[in-house]
Amino acid sequence: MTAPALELRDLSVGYRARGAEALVLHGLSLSIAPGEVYGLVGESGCGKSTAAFAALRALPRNGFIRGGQVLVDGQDITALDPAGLRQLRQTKVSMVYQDPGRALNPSLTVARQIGEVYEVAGVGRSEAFSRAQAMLLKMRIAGPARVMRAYPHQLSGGMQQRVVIAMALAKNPALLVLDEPTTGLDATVEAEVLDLVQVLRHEFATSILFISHNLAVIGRMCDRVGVLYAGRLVEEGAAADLLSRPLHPYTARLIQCLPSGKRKADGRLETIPGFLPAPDDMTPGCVFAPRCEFADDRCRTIVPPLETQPGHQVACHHADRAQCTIAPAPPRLVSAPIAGAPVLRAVGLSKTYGDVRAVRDVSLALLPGETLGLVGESGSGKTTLARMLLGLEAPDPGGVIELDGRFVAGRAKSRTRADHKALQIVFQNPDSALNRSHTVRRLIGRPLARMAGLPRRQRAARLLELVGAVRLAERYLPMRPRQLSGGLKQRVAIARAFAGDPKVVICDEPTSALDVSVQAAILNLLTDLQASARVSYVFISHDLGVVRYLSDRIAVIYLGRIMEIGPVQAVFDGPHHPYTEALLSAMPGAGARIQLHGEMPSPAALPSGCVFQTRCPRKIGAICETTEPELADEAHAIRCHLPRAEMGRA
Amino acid sequence: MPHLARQIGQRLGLSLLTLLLLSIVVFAGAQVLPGNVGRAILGPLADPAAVAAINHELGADQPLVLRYLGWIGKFLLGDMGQSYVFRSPVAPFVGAALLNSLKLAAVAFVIVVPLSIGAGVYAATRVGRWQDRTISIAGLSLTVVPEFVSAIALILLFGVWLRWLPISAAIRPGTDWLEQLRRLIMPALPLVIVLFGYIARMARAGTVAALEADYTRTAVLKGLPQRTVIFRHVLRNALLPTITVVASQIGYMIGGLVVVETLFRYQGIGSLILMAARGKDLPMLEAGILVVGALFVLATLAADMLQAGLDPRQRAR
Amino acid sequence: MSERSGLGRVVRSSVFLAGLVIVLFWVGCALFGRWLVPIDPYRDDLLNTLAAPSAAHWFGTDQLGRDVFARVVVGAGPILSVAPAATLLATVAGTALGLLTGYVGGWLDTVLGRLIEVLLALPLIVVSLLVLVALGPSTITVIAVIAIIFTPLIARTVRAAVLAERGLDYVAAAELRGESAANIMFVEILPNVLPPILVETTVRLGYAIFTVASLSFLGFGIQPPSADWGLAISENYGMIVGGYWWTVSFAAAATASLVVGVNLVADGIQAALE
Amino acid sequence: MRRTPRFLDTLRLEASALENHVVDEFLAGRLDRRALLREGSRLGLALPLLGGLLGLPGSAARAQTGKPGATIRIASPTPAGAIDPVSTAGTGGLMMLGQTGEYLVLDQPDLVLRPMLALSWKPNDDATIWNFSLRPNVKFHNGHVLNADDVVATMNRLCDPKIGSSALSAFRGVLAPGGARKVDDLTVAFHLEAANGNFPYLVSSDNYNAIILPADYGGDFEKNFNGTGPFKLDKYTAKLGASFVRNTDYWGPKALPARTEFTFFADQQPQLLALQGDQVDVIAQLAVQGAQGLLSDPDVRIIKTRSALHRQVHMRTDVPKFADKRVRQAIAMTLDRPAIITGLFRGLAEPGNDSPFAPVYPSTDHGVPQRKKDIPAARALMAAAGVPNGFQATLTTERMQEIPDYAVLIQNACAEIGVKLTLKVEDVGSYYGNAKPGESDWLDSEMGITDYGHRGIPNVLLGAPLLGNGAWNAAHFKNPAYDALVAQYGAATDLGVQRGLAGKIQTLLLDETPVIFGYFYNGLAATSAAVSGVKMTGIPQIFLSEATIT
Repeated sequence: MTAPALELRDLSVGYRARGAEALVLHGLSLSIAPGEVYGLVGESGCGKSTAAFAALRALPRNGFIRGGQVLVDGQDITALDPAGLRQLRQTKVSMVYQDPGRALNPSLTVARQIGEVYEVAGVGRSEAFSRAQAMLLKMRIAGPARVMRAYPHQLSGGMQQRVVIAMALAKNPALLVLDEPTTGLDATVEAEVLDLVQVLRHEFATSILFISHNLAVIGRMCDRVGVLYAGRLVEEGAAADLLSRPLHPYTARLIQCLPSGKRKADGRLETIPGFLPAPDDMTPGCVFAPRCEFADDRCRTIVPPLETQPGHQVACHHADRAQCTIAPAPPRLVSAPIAGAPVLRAVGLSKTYGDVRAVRDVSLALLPGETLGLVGESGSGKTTLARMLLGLEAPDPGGVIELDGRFVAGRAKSRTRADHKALQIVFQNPDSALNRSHTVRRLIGRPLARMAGLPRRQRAARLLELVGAVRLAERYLPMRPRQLSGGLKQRVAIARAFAGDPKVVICDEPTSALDVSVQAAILNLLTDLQASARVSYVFISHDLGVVRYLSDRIAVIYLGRIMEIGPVQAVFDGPHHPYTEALLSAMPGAGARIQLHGEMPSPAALPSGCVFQTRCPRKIGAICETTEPELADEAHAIRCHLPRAEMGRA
Repeated sequence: MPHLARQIGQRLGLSLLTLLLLSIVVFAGAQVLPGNVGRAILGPLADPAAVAAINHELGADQPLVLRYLGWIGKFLLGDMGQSYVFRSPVAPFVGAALLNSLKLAAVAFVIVVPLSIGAGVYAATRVGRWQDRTISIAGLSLTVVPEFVSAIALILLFGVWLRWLPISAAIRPGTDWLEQLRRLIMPALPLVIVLFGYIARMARAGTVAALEADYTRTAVLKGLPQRTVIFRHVLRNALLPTITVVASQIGYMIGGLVVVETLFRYQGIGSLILMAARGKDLPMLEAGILVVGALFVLATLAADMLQAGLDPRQRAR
Repeated sequence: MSERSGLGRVVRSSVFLAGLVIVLFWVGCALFGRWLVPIDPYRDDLLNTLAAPSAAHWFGTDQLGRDVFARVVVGAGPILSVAPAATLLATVAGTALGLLTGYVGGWLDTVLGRLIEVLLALPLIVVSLLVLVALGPSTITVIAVIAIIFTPLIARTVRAAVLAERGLDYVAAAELRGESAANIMFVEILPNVLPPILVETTVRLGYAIFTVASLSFLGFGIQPPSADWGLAISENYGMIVGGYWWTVSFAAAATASLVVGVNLVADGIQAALE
Repeated sequence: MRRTPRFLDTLRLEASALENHVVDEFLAGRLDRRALLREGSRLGLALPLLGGLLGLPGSAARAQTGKPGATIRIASPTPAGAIDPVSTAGTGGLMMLGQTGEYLVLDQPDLVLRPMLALSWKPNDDATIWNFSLRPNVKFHNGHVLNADDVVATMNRLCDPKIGSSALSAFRGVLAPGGARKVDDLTVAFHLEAANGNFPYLVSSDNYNAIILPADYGGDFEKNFNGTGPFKLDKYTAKLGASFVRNTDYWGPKALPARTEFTFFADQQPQLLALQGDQVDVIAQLAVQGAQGLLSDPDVRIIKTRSALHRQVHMRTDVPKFADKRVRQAIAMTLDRPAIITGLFRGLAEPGNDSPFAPVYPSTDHGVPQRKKDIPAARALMAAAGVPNGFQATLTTERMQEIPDYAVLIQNACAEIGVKLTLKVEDVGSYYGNAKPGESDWLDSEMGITDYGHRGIPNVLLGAPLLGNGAWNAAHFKNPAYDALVAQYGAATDLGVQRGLAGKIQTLLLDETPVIFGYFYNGLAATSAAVSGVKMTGIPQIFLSEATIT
């Protein structure tokens, strides 16, 4: 019998910070068989990355292994001397982590960085060079010679990650650790990288520890999955089995938090109340007990052991009951768009920075109570469009923005107080959006004072009302943002946006920085607020699932152009614009992936004709290169020369 | 590359603008200095008629704008003008003083740069341990000790008690270079002391950041020997900001050494500027300050270019 | 994560504490030294000049027969009033300027940026000397000169911090509710750039002491009959070769200890805030 | 009773009335030997004759302890500008002038005038015309032979207001352009604007700009140092140093050193280090301040010269605080002058008595009682003046040698009678400013300390700083009685008369006290003990032609 590629035995890992020690992993045991892909999933702060680094003995300086063993290919790496460790790293283990741009040395060429993996194993320099180039070919990189010469910053994120993977696989390792390898990449790129990993794992027969917060990705990639909660493995099993039949209440909840194809009218999303315990929290019993609906006295006093079920291990006293929580939530009342005059109308908005044409001639209208989803990859111009609507960027001359039929100035500075009240935003990153030196009371109170125009006494009452509406406990009022979790911060940001009873709120990826359980709560909240306040949303996201859940209509943007706009159902069901089709195919769990050629062109050098023609898999011919298709003025408009009948459908 | 050339051209243009502005500021600013040049030459007790006569002879009684235009016109043609006080061309004075300053700066530089960068990198590899704390705190403490304090300690130690080194840095023409070097060591040491901590801290901070960077971990996880990791992956990125820091000290190293020059009676450009200001010797003052300014600007430019040369991200931009 | 993070960490740093002890010692000397020293530090004794350290004069006497020990103790005063005053002034002005250039930007930023560059191209000590030659040395002038020279340096730091803050969404949020520029600068941004300002201020204080001492040494700083250390060194350094080492060494050591103390404090704060 | 040499009769036949008067005074016992020498030299009595009169040996004898041919290394102050006899001012520059340039007359440290390029000089009876006979066969370093035209050109250049000469203020009112006239190739007559009994001092080394230059001098002295002196220029490097070599064509005894090397220093301290470190042999000018260690160094020889070097502490007589002379007297009475001389000068100074009449001047009336520290009396004066509790004032001064320390001492002393002084110590340039009322802290400050150099005669010091229309009258002192006395003093040619007037002036100034003259300090130079024969004056000049090293 061969040894497992990786075996963690009762591993406890902690960090030392300013004299205090805190354990992050508590007696973690797992084993990865040769050739197996093992997924480790959990929300942020649960210890996933620590486990990954511990597996390679590459903890940060202040990290330490408190107990247990790490066996790579049967070798206990915690006992290795530096030379042995180096030897092991030269031949047996590799790691790929989240941000490929940072994993690559900015001042060395790709050739040098891949080549040195061979060189350290004793290969000559020219031989190393040709092997590196060959490796890049295996990464499905079209022009390896060019990439070899390039410095990391000259490559796109997807290309960088391929280079990192090439470097990792160059030594043909027994174990490859992938730590959130696609987080931060666009959906289409993410899908391509994941495809690549799928192919390579067979080609190289390497074992993989795949770490992600994304259940869908894990489900797609892995043979077996372990669920980590607060540094403890709470459940482990075959991927398909675990995701379809979770036994631990935490796993079950986590799965239910995802919109997974639902619409807001289909019902609320599940959430997990409470918070992850702090690392130094010494509560006895099950760590999940404080947040578990089934928790009883036994859970609060006795730590549940990891018990083996058929093909499945779970650490729960109530493993049998987790299943029953998976039940369709009841449909609920949501606001429907009110037909008639649009509340917000934009005509011919463009934004040019020097050569860069970030947004080109975008027109759209938003009905009262309607949610317009804005979808596109990074660099498509979604955010610029939102900033123009808000007045944070002045549109190029000719662009018109109307609120309730009134013309509004291009710059926020020149807008009236009524305009400010009517148009608000929830930003992506609450850490950036909330002034960290102000208290919650001030953060919400100040907009109230400025925009609600209420007398002081009523203002206090309105503040409490608003805080209640975003489900924020009053005890948070004197706190500052850094004392709040990400979800709470986003609630404060939402409360702030609603302080002046806005007519339109622009939500710029408001949940992309949040864990799924928190995301669900925020999505629920936004839906509730819309129902009660009759507000319209422009909802920007790259997550199609979330957009589908929340939106009434969807606009797909590519290179500053609206490629397709229409009711959400129509856009998802088709006929699709070829670009939309590719985006949809990149969603986890979608069918056959549609490959796009090359990378998104620079907005400084737009392609002639249809902006998508350089990458379009369904390009008809010369017309695509010469003439840009029109975006017809219809309910479901598609900017494509392709006849509707030939377009793809879901 | 044409992009780079354009960038350098742009930078040079801006630098020239800065220097032009500087020359105007100095010319105008010099007017508030007390006295006038005739008075400075003839002394306080001289007859006003004599003062007026000498001012007239020097042209120092012309309107400011005319004097400036006359001066800048010649300056742009490469003529630094005549010193009012010394009645002879400014260029040799500035040249000699600059040469002296450069020699002193060079000696200090040659000592301090390898020493401080080495110490900073070493401290970074021992981060948090006693070696690191020692280097950091010692460097920090030394950096802020005024030059005249450290210089006095050095004079007492090496010049007076041990008698190892001469206490005067003055170099007579014809002194051989070894003796020159020997005389420059003591004046250079206070500069070394001032700059050591500063550069070492930058080098340390850069190295610590680079050591913690993901790409360093990538290199470590490739199983590269530590030497390779440090020299190939860490230092190259770590020392980029240090280059700028070192360059930013050029102005100080060349022109800011009045204290050291005073202590060791060394005829550098700092004391030349001060002397010119006291004597209202406008051509000398302008030339001195512009030379220091130009050196500073050039050093910054050179540092940026060096940095761009080492950092491919900037090379392309 | 906790509220006590900043201050608590600062106070627990041993480097900071060591620096604080030194600085407080000298502050104590500056405030109460006059009453602590046994001999009037200003009284001359022309028949007892340059006396070596003895029981009567622990650190000896200077060229006017004044007690060096008393003068070293009291000598903390002038520098500890001039340097902090200059630093404070520069901090206030630099912060305002940094907020303006960083937030308002535009031509203001361009013009001020160029002026700052012009100033930076000059050796600062030479500039201050020129100004002092022009205006004549007085405590007020020294404070003003150092404040003026430090202002652009602080402004540059503040500007960089403000530029980073300006890109954050809370500023956009404030603009979206129609806040005035002044409100955004001083109410929204200022509290968030306070930490770097605090660090810069303490670092600058160290340099201010350095500069004041250097100016006094060159004769353009604090004026006689002050017991100021730089002045004392300037008046006496020629005599160390003659064997009158006590007239210089104690003042030099005091200067060194004070600047080191201030910088240890600065370092402690910086380490804690980063 | 002195013997009356027979040859005196012959001499007296040729002598002017003034000269005969000197001889009479000597014979009457009212002049001592030193005073006779001084007076005789002033009036042009030829030294050999004087020597005969006093029974002195010839001047040729030299105290020679070392071998000739040495290289002497001198530390001297850095010249502040171009070396040009016409315009140079300041110690560093004037020391350079004296290395190759020569004067008509040399004012020796004992204030005895000695012929240099002039062999003899004689006034007419009312001292309005002075005839100078020049030394024949004097060659400039460029070979040109000195004649009357050179002297005429030199002097007319110095007194021409259209040329920026440092000497103009000395000649103003005395000699105008055209006043110097050639009589024959070796005789020059100076036609003065007003009678001046002390005129030879004005063309002596005292007036250091008055080195004799060729008539065709083109302002390029710095290139060749073309003079007539015992040394020739070897090399001059501005701001660094200069070297000179023996002039083998010299008209007089050849210089003993083969070579002199000057190194310029901006400050005194490094000079001390250089002397002690044997990097120089001579410090050309020394201040006690900072050099206390040197004074007791057995390896160092201090050369001291009694002089009129002093500091004037002026009090503005036209501002209310100081308008009452009792206040000024009281302030002057707070100073413990002997202690100051001990503390600041290690005894190398003499007390001043609040008038320009330094003890070194022959005309000084030593009968005027010396002012002493007397706090009770000072307090009484303050009370009488109506300010028993004193007042506050600012004492402005320049940063130079011991002056800041002196200021501190005055500050401490004044505090004893309740006068609280704030010090304002400025850069020299800032202090003097434009040297015009309203543009100069020197002339505008209510109280200030100003440095004054040495002069062979007190006339200038009696004039500009104290006369009602004086250009340097920082005290704004206006006293017609004083002005009248000074006029009389200037015109007086007789020492006895001068001394009588001096007594009156001293008494008047002591009473009015517009200016405190606290001390007159010695001019100092230092050499290593091995060096001898270095000569200096209070100006200060340094003469090295007789220097040797053992």
